[in-house]
Amino acid sequence: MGAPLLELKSIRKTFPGVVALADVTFDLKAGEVHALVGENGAGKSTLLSVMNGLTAPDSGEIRIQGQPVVLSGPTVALANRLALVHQELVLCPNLSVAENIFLGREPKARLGRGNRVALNRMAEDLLGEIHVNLDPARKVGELSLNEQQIVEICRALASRPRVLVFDEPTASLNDDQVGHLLGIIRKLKANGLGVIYVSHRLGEVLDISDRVTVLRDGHVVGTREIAGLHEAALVSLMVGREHKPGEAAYKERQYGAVALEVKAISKASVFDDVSLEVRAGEIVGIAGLLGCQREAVARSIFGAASIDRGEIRIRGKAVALRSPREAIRAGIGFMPADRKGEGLVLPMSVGDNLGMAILRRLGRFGLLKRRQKNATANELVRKLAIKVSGLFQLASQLSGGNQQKIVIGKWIARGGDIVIAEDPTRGVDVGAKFEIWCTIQGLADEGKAVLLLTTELQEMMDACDRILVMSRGRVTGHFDRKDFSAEAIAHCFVA
Amino acid sequence: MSAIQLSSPSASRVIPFLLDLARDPIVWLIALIFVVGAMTSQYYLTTLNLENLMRNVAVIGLLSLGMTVVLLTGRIDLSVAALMIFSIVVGVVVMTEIAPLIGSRWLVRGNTYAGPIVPVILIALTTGAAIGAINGIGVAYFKVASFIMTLVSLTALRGFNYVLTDGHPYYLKAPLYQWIGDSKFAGIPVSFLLFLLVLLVLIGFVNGTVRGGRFYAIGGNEKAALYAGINTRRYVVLAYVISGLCAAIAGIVFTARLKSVDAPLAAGYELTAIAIAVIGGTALSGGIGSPWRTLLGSVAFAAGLNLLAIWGVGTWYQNLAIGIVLIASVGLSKMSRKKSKS
Amino acid sequence: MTMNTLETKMVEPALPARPADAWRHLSIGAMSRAAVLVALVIFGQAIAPSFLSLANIHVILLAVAAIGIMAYGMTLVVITGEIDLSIAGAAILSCVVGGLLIPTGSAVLVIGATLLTGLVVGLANGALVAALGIPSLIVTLGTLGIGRALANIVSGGQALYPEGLNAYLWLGRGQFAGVPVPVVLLVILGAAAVALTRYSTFGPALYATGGNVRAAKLSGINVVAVRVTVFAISGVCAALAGMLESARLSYINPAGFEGMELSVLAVTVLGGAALTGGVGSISGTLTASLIIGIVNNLLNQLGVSIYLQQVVTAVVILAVVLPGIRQREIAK
Amino acid sequence: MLKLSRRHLLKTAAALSVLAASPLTIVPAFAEDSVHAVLNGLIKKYSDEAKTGMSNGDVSALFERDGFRDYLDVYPVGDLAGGFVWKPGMGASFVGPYSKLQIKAPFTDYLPLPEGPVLDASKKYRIGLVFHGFNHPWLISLADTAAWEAKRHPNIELEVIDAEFDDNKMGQVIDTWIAKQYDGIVLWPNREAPMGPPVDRAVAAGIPVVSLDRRTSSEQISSEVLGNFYANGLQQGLYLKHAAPEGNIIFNRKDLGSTADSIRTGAFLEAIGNTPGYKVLANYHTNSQRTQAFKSTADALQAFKDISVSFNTGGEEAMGALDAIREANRLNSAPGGKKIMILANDDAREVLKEIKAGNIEMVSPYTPLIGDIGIRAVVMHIGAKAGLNEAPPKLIMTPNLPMITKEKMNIEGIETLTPDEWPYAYGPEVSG
Repeated sequence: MGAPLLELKSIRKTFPGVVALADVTFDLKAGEVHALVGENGAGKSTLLSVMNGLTAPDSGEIRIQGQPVVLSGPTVALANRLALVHQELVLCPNLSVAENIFLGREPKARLGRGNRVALNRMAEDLLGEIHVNLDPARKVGELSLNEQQIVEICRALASRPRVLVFDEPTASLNDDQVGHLLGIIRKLKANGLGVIYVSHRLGEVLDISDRVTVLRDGHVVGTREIAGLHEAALVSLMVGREHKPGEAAYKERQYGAVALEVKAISKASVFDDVSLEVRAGEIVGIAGLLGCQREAVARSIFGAASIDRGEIRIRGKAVALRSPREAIRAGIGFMPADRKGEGLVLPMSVGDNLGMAILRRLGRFGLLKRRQKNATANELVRKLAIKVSGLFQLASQLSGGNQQKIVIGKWIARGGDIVIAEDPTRGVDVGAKFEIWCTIQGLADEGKAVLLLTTELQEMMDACDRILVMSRGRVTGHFDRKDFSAEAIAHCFVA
Repeated sequence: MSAIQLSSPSASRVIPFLLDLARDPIVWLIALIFVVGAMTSQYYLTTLNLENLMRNVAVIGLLSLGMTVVLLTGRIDLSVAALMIFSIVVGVVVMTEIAPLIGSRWLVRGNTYAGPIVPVILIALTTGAAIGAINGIGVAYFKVASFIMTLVSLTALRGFNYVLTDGHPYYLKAPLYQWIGDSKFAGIPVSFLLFLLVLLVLIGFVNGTVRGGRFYAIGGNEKAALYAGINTRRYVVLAYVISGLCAAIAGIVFTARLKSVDAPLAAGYELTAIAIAVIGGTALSGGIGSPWRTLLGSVAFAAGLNLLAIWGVGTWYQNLAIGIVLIASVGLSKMSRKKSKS
Repeated sequence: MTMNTLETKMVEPALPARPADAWRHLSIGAMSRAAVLVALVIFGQAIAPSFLSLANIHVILLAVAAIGIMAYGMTLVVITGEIDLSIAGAAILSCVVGGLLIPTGSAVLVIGATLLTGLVVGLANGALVAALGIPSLIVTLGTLGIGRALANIVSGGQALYPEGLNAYLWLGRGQFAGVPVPVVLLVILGAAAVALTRYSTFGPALYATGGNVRAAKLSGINVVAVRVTVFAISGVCAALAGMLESARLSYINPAGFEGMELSVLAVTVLGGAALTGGVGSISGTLTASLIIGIVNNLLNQLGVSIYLQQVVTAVVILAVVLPGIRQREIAK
Repeated sequence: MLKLSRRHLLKTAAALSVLAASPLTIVPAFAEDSVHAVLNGLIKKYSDEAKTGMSNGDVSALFERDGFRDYLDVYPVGDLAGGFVWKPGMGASFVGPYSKLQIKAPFTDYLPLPEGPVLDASKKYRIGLVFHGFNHPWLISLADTAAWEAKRHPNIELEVIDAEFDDNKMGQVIDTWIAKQYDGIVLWPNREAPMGPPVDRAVAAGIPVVSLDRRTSSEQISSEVLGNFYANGLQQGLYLKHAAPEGNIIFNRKDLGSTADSIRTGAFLEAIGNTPGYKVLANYHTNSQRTQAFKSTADALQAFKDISVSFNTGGEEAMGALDAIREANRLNSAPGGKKIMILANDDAREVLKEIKAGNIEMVSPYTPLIGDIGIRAVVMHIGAKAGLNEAPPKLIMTPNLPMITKEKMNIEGIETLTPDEWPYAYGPEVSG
């Protein structure tokens, strides 16, 4: 066996005031999946940028098949057959699937003319290779999130890479799709590709990887063979301390009266006849595969989308919620899964973001009560252990976990008694994950009614008092905590 | 990859294209204008009036074409109108400065330019491309917001136009210039043919080639284009160079018709160019639109105004109509898109 | 303690609401603006001894009063991520509509009608942008033309003279405690705008709408109301600024304020407002209008031609805007 | 280099224009004492003096820098058509169809055309008037007089279009009229250069074209009605010389390169060029905008403490300058506590009011009330084409008008008029 496909030697990168990477060494062999894990801020993103040519290291060496290279940009990385599947979807919504997949390396006819027919056929072939049936001529803007993710993966594959980097590829996929993706990765691996797999989902990491490298604070903590490695051991490597399982946050509670009652709501061709109720002090999860429309149900409850039929009752009173503002006034809070897109105003300060849902309360004759606003924000920062240097810090400068805490804090400040949480731990590192679960349990402990949507079934089973299962817009199952069973719930996914 | 054959018979694409065309409201609008024009005025469909119409389309169409390419990348170019005059001014001033060096005098009888016109045209085109490149470099490499960068160019170029000419007009009376401005070829004004030529080249490039398609990618999601290994900055500069070139060609057509160039000409035409591109369906947010649709937009715009002019409608009411049509056309397309989505 | 009752007491140690070394956190844009302003003042005093005289300061402030007031409105609009190209149309239509009431002899009616028309134009812009979702560039480009056309149509193109309407003329020519009224209004409205953006509950809603409209909506902020409000304010600011200019000259010109929208926009972006929304400040805008005012004053005092002044203004804008760009790059 | 070419222009100018020298020698005796002739004589006198040299270095430098000589030499100065003699008081009164204002037009007897059908009474004559600025008082009055004249003749159908200071648009309007086969076109061109080609096209299509006030670059044009600019600037200079032998002047000028600026300012400089006492303090182009003139004057008042004269190329500028001086409380801040002298052009009612009030020293009338001449001229051309009458001259000079001052004066043989003696003012009434 010759030189590794990719070698990083003593990579160092500092940003003003921060050492992002300190002496990082990493290698990848052909036909292996090498996972890269670490808490947010551990340096994974910087390392990926270095590999992708977006960031130039201060020192260190990169070798590809033994040859030193300078990756001065994404183009150079691609030329060295190193491709990256981005965490966030970086696609052109106005272009077709095929055009997106082959963007930058389209087949050319004479005089540089485009060749749409060839392009579509090539895209079809590539989609076929990973057993996906998707019309290559469709506009990406019309696709679902999951389908877009597949386009993103195909785009990386289209460059016929030797090294393929997956950055949190499953963040928005459900278990079924994750299984599919891992299957694709296994296939690629069998074809002799080297795969770098970055994920917070340690189960997947243990499942798919051959080796794992753990980063902490810009240092490599260790590189281990996966065989014989357990999740707990991996977590302690990452956080440098023992980790309590997600379940630890849960404790038995007394339920109060029904806070939120949804009676047979329907929306044409989206969901049909959905009923549920959440009592005070109860966490109710809605489980389901992507496309089960539970997000649409949550949005309708929050007034962000309309319903055609049915009734929503809050604390026993029927309400017609036509906008989020009315829902908020009725006491509902909503934590969207897409933190950056829907949860936060990134160019605004931590303090302003925390106060966003209580502006009316913070005003006297329209003037802002600054002391009170700061006091509230301070209390929340302390309570939720948000790591910030001051309330003036911009939300965009925080890590994912801390950003999520702000999204939660915003609704704690509001103090409504019904909370809808959509994927509250998406893309959040292990340490913060635990804190976030504790906070959510704390909300229920205080007597709030919590409606939880998360893509990871295990997390949901750890956190919820009850779970509803939805499939294709209908409720297909109903489980109390004592009856939780992954098999039984999964069975309802396809019912 | 090499085994793939080019197997797109043109016929198979023509029919859906025509069907699309028939569904396009702007096509119906143009048809309506012509029908109403023909019915209400005996002069509307005369050769002379149609020639006028084509000449009007040529200038505003050329400006809007350049604007369209820039808008496709999700940016804007406010400098087009100032640049269109500036490029010609530079052409003439440079040539008159060169003249004494080679012992001739090309500025006669006041400010009539009597020197060779081809170099003026070439310098104008170069100037247009160069200023476009400066705009593009400012936007792409120095990351100045395009609105600001081109607003600065607009202001500076307008100032330079006066500084360079001292406020004097230059007369441009070369036969070639006259030919461009006034002559016809096969019954069609040369200026309009020039516009059609630019249009065809741009359709071929933007909609036909892989490189041209990248304007759409950049406008759709610039990061995606960047991550796909496309040198987006170079394409942004290219878009501005195209816009600058279109402005210079528009300047040639414009001043060939007036046979002179004057510092304050074409004030405010940048906003007209934006309006036309938008009426043609180009999205300000980038990634949507095409040179072909800008042709429709400019024909609709010019034909509508021409009809009002034939009717003798006062300018104020014309302006009122432009404003309302602009808002309504975008509003209606927005609503229809919403409807088709839901 | 439940989390619901947090708002009552301050818990130590509190995190700073503002950084201790605030100046370090000033944007490079703000610093370069301040630097350019200081340099201009020093340079001005060096070349023109009367530069810092009270009279000349009045002249500079009077010259920027109208553009500054319009720029306040524009800044609010730009912070929400929109643009208002209609200000010149709004200003002229408002002044003309107000001017039609001159024969009543009631300054209150004239002023009221002027401001009301500005409000109506602003509300129309806001409704079309916020409710129908048409891009503001298009809407306001349209209303710019419509405003100008209507101003001509209702006035028949005739200039109007608010002679004898002393309260009206006072707005442009009067003094308040020795300070010209337009300058007083510039300061008062500036203070009001600062209060609105920084000390009112509308401020965070404003920045949130521009920074991330979906997040703002899902946090219960009425983004439609925010947008309509800023356009309405911009319309009223335009009407008021137009009225100040008309009153100073005692002359309402239906062809006036040509190209004003681009000058005001230039001041606004020079003041640091980003057209992408969510960023911008009234203080920046005010500084920027002072920079432009001083540059023009100095160039006029030096006898530089108006045409070169345009070039110089363009260069100044780039000189102030460029350094700020680098900073944003690094922050990314 | 540009200088050189302007010199060349000077030599070839004769073909284009009626130079002062030739017509004056053949002036009929009865016209000698008319205002028109007196002013033409003065124009020649000062022009000749200036050509031999200017002793005032400041004035000479400005004159040279902006190349006034080239413009002045091609601007026509000459006799009125048909030996017409204009006297104050002549003309007709009516209400302007556009402005709805009471108007007294001074030149309705010039190239007269009796009321009633013109030419072939059985035919309808379609005439187009295109100009800029339906929202500019001066220009509305121009349209008023044209429309009044057209209305006097039932078989004339007049279409009036505002091209809104867009030369390209004006060209398009003319092209549209060519397509619509109009019988005649009258235009007020904003700038000379761009309007030549459309006019040539119309003339080539057999349509007579008459320009008003400003010129086009067309040599084929049927007639040009113009001629008053020279007397304007000259009288501003003569008044200044008469009022004070020395002074520090600031200039508010129109667009660089515009006829109004080059001729008025140039003639003013010719008139004062050989008086050593005048100093040029500052020189602004204020784009014919009152606001701009206001700003530049306000700034100039700060830069210079010893301003004694404010020269304004137009009335708008003069009003802006006056407002700025008044606002700065500097009306009497000229050296020695004297009043700052404001010299103006354009006899708008608001300017006359300020003359009466003593705030503006003098104004040279520049009347927009010449649209009627244009209509009559174009009708005569249409008739000439059909062989019904003789064509009017190509150059139709408008009568030089005497300046207006608060008190009656006699300056170098020019009888000035007081505002009350001037019924021809244009623009809205301004209450006192």
